[in-house]
Amino acid sequence: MGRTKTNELGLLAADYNGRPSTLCPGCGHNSISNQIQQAAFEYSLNQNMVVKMSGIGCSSKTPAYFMGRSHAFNTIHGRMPSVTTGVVLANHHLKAIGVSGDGDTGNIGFGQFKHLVRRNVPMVYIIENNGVYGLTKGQFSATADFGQKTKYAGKNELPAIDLCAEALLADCSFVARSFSGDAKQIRSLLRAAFSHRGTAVIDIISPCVTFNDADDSTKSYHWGKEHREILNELGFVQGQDDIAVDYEEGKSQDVQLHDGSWVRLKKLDDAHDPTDRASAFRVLEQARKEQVIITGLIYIDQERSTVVENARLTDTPLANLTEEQIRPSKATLDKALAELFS
Amino acid sequence: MGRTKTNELGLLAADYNGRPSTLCPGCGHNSISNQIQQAAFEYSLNQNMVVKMSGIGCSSKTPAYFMGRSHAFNTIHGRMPSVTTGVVLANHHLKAIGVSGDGDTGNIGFGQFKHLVRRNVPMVYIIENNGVYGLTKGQFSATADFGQKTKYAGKNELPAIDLCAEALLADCSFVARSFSGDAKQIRSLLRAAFSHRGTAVIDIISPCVTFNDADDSTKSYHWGKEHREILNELGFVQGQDDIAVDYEEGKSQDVQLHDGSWVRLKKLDDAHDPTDRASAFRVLEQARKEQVIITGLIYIDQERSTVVENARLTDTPLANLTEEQIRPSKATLDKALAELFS
Amino acid sequence: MTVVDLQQAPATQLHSGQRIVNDFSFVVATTNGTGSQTSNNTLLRALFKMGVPATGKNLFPSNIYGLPTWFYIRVNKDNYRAHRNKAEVLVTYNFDTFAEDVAALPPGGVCIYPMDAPTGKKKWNVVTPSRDDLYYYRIPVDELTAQLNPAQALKEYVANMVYVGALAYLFNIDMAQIEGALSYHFGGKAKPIEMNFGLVKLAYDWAKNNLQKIDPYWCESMPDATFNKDMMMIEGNAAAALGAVFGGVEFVAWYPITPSSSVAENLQEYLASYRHDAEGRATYAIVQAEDELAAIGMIVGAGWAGARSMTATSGPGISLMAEFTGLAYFAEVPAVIWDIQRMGPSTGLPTRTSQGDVLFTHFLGHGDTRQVVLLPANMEECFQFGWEAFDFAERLQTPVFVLSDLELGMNLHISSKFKYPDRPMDRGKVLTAEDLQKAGGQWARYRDVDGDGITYRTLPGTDHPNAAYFTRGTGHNENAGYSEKVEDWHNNLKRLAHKMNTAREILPQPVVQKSKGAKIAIVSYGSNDYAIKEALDYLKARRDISVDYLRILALPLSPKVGEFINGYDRVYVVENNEEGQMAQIMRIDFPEKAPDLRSIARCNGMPLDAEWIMAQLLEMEGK
Amino acid sequence: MTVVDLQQAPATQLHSGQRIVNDFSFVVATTNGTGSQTSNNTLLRALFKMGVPATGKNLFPSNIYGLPTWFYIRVNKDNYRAHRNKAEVLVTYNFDTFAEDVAALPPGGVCIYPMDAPTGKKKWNVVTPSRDDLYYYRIPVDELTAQLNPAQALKEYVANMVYVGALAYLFNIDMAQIEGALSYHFGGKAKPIEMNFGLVKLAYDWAKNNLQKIDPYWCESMPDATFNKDMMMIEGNAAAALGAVFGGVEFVAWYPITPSSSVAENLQEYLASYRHDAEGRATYAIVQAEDELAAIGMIVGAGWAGARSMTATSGPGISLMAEFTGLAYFAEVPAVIWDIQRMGPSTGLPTRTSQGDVLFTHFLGHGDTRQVVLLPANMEECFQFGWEAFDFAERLQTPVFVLSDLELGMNLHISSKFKYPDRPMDRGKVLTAEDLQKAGGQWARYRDVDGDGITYRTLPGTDHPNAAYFTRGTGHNENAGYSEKVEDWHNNLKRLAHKMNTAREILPQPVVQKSKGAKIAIVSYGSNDYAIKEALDYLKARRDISVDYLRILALPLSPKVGEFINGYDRVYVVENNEEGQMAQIMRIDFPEKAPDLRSIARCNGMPLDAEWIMAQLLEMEGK
Ligand SMILES: Cc1ncc(C[n+]2csc(CCOP(=O)(O)OP(=O)(O)O)c2C)c(N)n1
Ligand SMILES: Cc1ncc(C[n+]2csc(CCOP(=O)(O)OP(=O)(O)O)c2C)c(N)n1
Ligand code: SF4
Ligand code: SF4
Ligand SMILES: [Mg+2]
Ligand SMILES: [Mg+2]
Repeated sequence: MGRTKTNELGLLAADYNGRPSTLCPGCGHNSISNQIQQAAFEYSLNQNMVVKMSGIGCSSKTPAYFMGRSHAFNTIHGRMPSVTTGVVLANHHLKAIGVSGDGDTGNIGFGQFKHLVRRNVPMVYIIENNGVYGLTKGQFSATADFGQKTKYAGKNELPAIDLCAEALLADCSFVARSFSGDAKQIRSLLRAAFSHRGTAVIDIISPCVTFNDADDSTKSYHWGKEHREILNELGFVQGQDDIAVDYEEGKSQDVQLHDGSWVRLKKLDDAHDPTDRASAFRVLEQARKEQVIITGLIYIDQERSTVVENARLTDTPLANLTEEQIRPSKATLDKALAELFS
Repeated sequence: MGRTKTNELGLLAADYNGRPSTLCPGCGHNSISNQIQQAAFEYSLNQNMVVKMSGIGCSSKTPAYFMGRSHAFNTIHGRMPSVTTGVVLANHHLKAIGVSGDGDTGNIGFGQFKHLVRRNVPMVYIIENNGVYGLTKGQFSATADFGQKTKYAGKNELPAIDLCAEALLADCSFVARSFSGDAKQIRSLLRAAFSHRGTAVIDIISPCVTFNDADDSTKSYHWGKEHREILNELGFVQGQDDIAVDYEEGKSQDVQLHDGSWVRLKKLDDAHDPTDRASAFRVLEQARKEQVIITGLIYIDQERSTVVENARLTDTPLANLTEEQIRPSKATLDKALAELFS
Repeated sequence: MTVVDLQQAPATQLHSGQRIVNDFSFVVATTNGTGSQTSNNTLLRALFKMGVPATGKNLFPSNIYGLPTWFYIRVNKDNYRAHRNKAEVLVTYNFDTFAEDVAALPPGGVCIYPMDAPTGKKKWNVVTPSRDDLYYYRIPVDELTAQLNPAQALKEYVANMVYVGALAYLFNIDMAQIEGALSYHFGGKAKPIEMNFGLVKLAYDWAKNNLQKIDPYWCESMPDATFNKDMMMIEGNAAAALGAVFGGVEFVAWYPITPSSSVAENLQEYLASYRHDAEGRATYAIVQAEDELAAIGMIVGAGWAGARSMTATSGPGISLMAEFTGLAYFAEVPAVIWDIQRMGPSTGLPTRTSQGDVLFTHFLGHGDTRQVVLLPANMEECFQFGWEAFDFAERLQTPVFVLSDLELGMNLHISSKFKYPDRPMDRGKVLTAEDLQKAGGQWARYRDVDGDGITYRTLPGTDHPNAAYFTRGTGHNENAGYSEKVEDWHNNLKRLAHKMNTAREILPQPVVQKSKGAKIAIVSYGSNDYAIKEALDYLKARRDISVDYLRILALPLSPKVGEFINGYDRVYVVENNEEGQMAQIMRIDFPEKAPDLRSIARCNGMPLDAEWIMAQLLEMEGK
Repeated sequence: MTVVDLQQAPATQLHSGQRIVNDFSFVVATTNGTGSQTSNNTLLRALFKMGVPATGKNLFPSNIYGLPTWFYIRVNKDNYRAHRNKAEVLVTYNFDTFAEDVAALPPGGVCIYPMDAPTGKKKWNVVTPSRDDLYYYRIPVDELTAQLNPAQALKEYVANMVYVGALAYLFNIDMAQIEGALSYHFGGKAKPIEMNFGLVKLAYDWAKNNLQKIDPYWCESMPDATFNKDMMMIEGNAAAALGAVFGGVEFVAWYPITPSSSVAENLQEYLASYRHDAEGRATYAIVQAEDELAAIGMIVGAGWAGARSMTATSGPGISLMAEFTGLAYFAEVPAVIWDIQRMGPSTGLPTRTSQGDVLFTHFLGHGDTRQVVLLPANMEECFQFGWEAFDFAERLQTPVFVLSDLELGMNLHISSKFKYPDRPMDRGKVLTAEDLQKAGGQWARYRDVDGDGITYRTLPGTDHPNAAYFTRGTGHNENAGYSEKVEDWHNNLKRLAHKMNTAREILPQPVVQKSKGAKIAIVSYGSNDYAIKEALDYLKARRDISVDYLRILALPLSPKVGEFINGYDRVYVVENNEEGQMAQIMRIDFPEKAPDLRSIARCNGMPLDAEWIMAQLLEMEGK
């Protein structure tokens, strides 16, 4: 793609840049930032209508490093979910992109994460999963492998939390996993996620080169390259058009997204149907047993209503309502008072 | 059982009583309190070695109403798990019985609950699950049914959390469900749980007669009676003896517990093997779909090491160590200082 | 002992024969969950409609059913509306507290109790009250209730109407007003009105036929008094909710906790009634969060995005919100937090009132966080701060705490009709796309352009390429960029301090009541107001001591507070907490005058009362 | 510009020729993650071994790699060990901060920088420093490093040894001591010692051959001085951990947060070394919790069960612990919480020091909660409070906060050898089964038997049928039963207040330094100590002003503080926060003296320094 190519909004890819990263060179998070801005460019995301949300951690810093023209809120540790819920209800025209870490989401923020997913808050929820706390220098997080050893943190005695399975159990409507080394897959998942109706959780294995990149860690570049299984390849067709059926039966599957876009899934794992929750649990459980990283779209449900829909909001974002719209009249006050005992 | 019968400790059932309950007459929680003290009596639990732990809620008040000779800690809302973790590590000879509510565990305490289970903290964790916040007068909790309506709280727009499935996904080593109306099952599950190695989660549907007992609520007495499916019947054999094999093949299964006791499971659902995690997920998912309450022992694993074992503790409880055992000598200090730069 | 019914006349005449009219208190002792609230509020409303200033106070336990509950009704012809810690007339259905309740009556007091078994327990037959300096009346609660033959489930509930009827007869409470109150309560539905009023009448008639009025206490309609004219009755939490609705609240997140839940529940109802667009769609959203950390997080998010956002909680929730409100203070995000105070520390007493969170809330957040606090004293201010809090939060771009308490929040109070907001909303300094356009896209989020410490913000969704900024709880420069620079930090914190000084001027100013020649003064705030005014009257009337009075409405303190206290030899800071928290804040802010500040503080679950305040002050004055 | 190497001699001689020996500061500017810490600590240790009082101060960014970092080393022959906000000698490898670092040097300062590319970026060739009032030295970092041919991964790391060698030559730092320091650092492992020291030597030799010493700054061994005799070097967080180990800590729960993590990490190491039974099994447990709410919950549980329990955290963690510490205060559960303070509000600056949590922590918890706080000032007190905190917590049955800060916690300081605890552990009032037996099973958990406000407890697991009690955060009577009674609440809170007064006497008492005829005094606490003592010396020496000094060691304040301040016309409360928090607490506790308390406070991320303190005081004294 040429440097001068513009998207539908007439913007260059560079217009989606943020500030220079201050992460370690080679950090998986940096590749993800790049893919986010690239996907946003390709999707022609209107940056004015994007909010970048995060908690605290190396991962949570990254919103500073992409899409500098979007508002961002770097909140507190583990609490990005609640803040984003408020933002999205205050202005449901915004597209929220949340970036969190495995510690931020799986440890301190676990409760908020599960409840956000349960509410189906419309947003893209990216977890940059490295199995450690990068920013505080390498302690194990809840996604660290059982029995894993690192130079810094010793041996991990606890089973790993699988954030995709957790999301799924909380009725998540879009569950995906990827690997920071797979730029293309991340971009296609992101584009689909941008068009998704509710919460799109993308758990991206993102090696911490400083604290957790030994070959025997399932969060290392090595492991990601060697033990990755790709479930499906995503083609994303933006816009409302119907797409022609031209796939080999059973090898491909089309899913229409809420805004009318389509995802065409080329199945690499024949048996898995990403619209079937039980199948999703099955592939995750299998991957767990075999210690492989399955990547791709694990589950999608375009039916579940979102927290915004459940709120039956007026069209105009709440934040943009005028005084007339939100302060009832004097007559209304009189009516309310008349209903009191007097 | 006569009123004057004594157990192995020479105690009467009445010796396991607590203070009079101040809950609503008919509250499911009251029956559970009764079964706890009854099971403790039958098991000959030494009350001096029991700690009763709870959070905040009608359910969390109940430790005052049973086993008055045991220490109790009525902590803060949703945080019983962390406090219990500390208690058990401070004195691993204690038997911890935790009582919580669905709000206490599934809402505010969800993160702590999952992490406690993940650590496999040895304790019995009872959830008195009524789908509402009893003590604050009837708001929906996270286990309320999707689409449910109550007089007080209106309609619930969110899917229900299944605390057994959540425990299971967090690698819980003992997962059971019961119904407060089934005294016998509760007692047998409790006795098995008392002998279990790690965290034993027992989710007991316990109707709130004041706020959530309409017939169409899955947390009502009516529903519990009409839509309950019993997975298995538990026989509990206390003590280290081997038990004779006398069951019809496939109809019964024996599981030896960590302290040498046995559980004999008479299977009512032929297909379910409670030592198989996948099977456990399957029955839960099925029950979810069919909106039935499956009860019995859903999953058991006697292998997973506990937080106490992982800590490789000395035999004497930490809390009972003497000054000599915990304050190293002057010579040790000199040694430590010598290793500093000087 | 003296039991008075037709079978038994009083042994002695205990009073001079003088009638005591509209100047005493009732206390009704029941158990909770039995529906006695309906009866109590009916009495209260009836008295109110008779033109009698009447104040209700519900003392209820922290459980759902079956524990002791007391309801006080003070009637006072002079319009003193503070709770008194005493009652002359006891009605009791609660056998368990009978002894202590009787013991608490003053000599010459009245005790009314069942002669049979209102709660199905046949205990009352064996009662023999121990004091012979009281008037007793016994009523056949069960028998009368049975005559109406209510459904079993309703029996306990309607039995409470028996005492309404008995009191109406004995104390001359207007039956028409009782019927009116019941009609209001049941929303005009004929059947329950009929059933309940039927029982009231039955009891009234029974009392008329069987009881001989021997005590001196009487209620009387005050048709000429204006106290209750154009007044209404409302609970503080409903007033707060209504105020918020007229303040244009757009987003509510909350987690249930006594005594704050009814703020959110009233919001839910009022919003559903008054806040929809033409198609019936909501101009608000309300979320029951999974806990207080999430509730505050959500409103901080919504406030940041530009919606008027609020939550309501109580002590434990305030503790849990510390980290988030620190973020909101430092990142300068508007949000409104109602704290309906209950007794702490810790879980404390969830159903008892206090003013125990003042200091903690003002300092809520590690580091040098300072929070804005509003302190409503009555229904009118609950309503007013209900809407104004949003103006202050958006103007100052900071969290605004409104510290009400259980006393205000969960009791039905007499109030004047609320005034419609007298000024347009203040949405604060928000730059729109057009503003940015005009400025050539030049702006800095944390630059103090106007010299008031308050800077400009943009909302997400603003359609201008320079609109965005990066919000953070970490150190930042004027452009909201991360900075560890000494000067950036310094400038930012100095500006925040300056903003707080601006707040001292913007926020509601203290209310002052002066008399001639006063050498000493009282400073107080919130729900103590009625009791203090009463105490001041007594001090003047009984001891001829003039005391001036300043009521604080907001933190940080207005400079006017400092000016005021400088004018007196001694200043008594009166409050309902253990440590004298406002006195402590005043010592911090006005060190020069600290030696002359005296704390009058108590925290035992009960609102402060005039007699106690007066006694304390006299003692400390050495009088 | 003046670049000094063999090619270029200084344009002017900038100094009088007078040597400035052991009385100046170095600052090393690098980027983090490059391993310069090893070099810096090596220099610091070498100076220490030369007998020169040397103080290190690491100023690092809140990220992992590549951002500006400064390391200050102050050498001071008079043993002033406070950080100075100035350095005369700059070594820089950081191109990005070059301009500002050079600008910060005083006239006559020294600037040492690479002549090639230490970080692989060929930038330094183009540098042209702008000031001509400095001495410059350029060193071929890359070239020298290349000679040792280190593995690529190690290159950046070892390149830092080049400046060690250059400084050693230029400022006369003992090479043998440098080798010793490296040997210590690498635990005696030959290979890395050889590699690193090899490079130091290479650089030393190159400097010797190529640079001409022209600046006036010199280090000199002080063989006769006793300052560093019997001293050692340690970080405050290690001292705290070691103290806790000798305090018999049994349970640790923590959640990582800068700058507190190394408390737990040091505990982990020390416990693993020193705390096992004969079979090698642990006499402690340590849990990395899922967050601070869980960490504090766990230690409250363990403390309740009778184990000596602690956690360590920083500001945001303190905010999150509010609800739990309120419970522990009210239910009277011992627990020790170390707060290694960093800059707030909110996330603030995680790698900058402050004393910003004093007030918030003292009041932590809604309602009328009051917490015990210890305030260590140096390594010795970090160790001592490390063990004593448990004694206080168990004696008082309450949480004990120890407020250290980043300055103490994460810098290597000179310290005397720690003293072994001089008294047996105080496990507080715990009734055993035998005690209960003797008492016939009669006891009440919250009865004040001894009149000190401290009551007796039993531990779970006590083998007596009456041992149990019910612990709760709700209102309770002496028997720990739930109670909503006015008197129970009142008595309990009064007793708690009384207990806090007992604490004022039990806790470490203030340290006082008096001089003759002083009319004014300073009150301070914690890590300001060195700077204050230095300032006091200057005030006396330069301006002949005598100032007395009291250092607070604990909250609630000892009555001795009140007695002390009464003796002065004006008292300056010096602290490292924005609002003057200790001054505020003192105004609360000593209102009579409030008018004479003046706050000297600053919070910009840097520790307070003597010059600044002196200047502030002089200004406020109008001098
Ligand atoms: C309340 C609170 N506790 C602790 C911290 C310290 N902290 C900062 S980042 C972090 C962990 C981040 O780990 P993760 O989310 O996995 O992000 P990563 O750095 O690995 O990308 C912690 C514990 C904090 N900022 N706030
Ligand atoms: C921090 C905090 N928030 C809110 C409350 C108020 N509160 C008390 S009990 C309760 C809910 C209890 O529900 P559940 O756990 O389901 O117990 P149940 O009463 O239904 O048995 C709440 C929200 C509290 N005590 N503490
Ligand atoms: S420490 Fe790890 S996670 Fe953080 S920036 Fe470096 S490589 Fe990335
Ligand atoms: S309110 Fe519900 S949960 Fe609480 S005691 Fe009554 S019936 Fe039980
Ligand atoms: Mg991580
Ligand atoms: Mg419940």
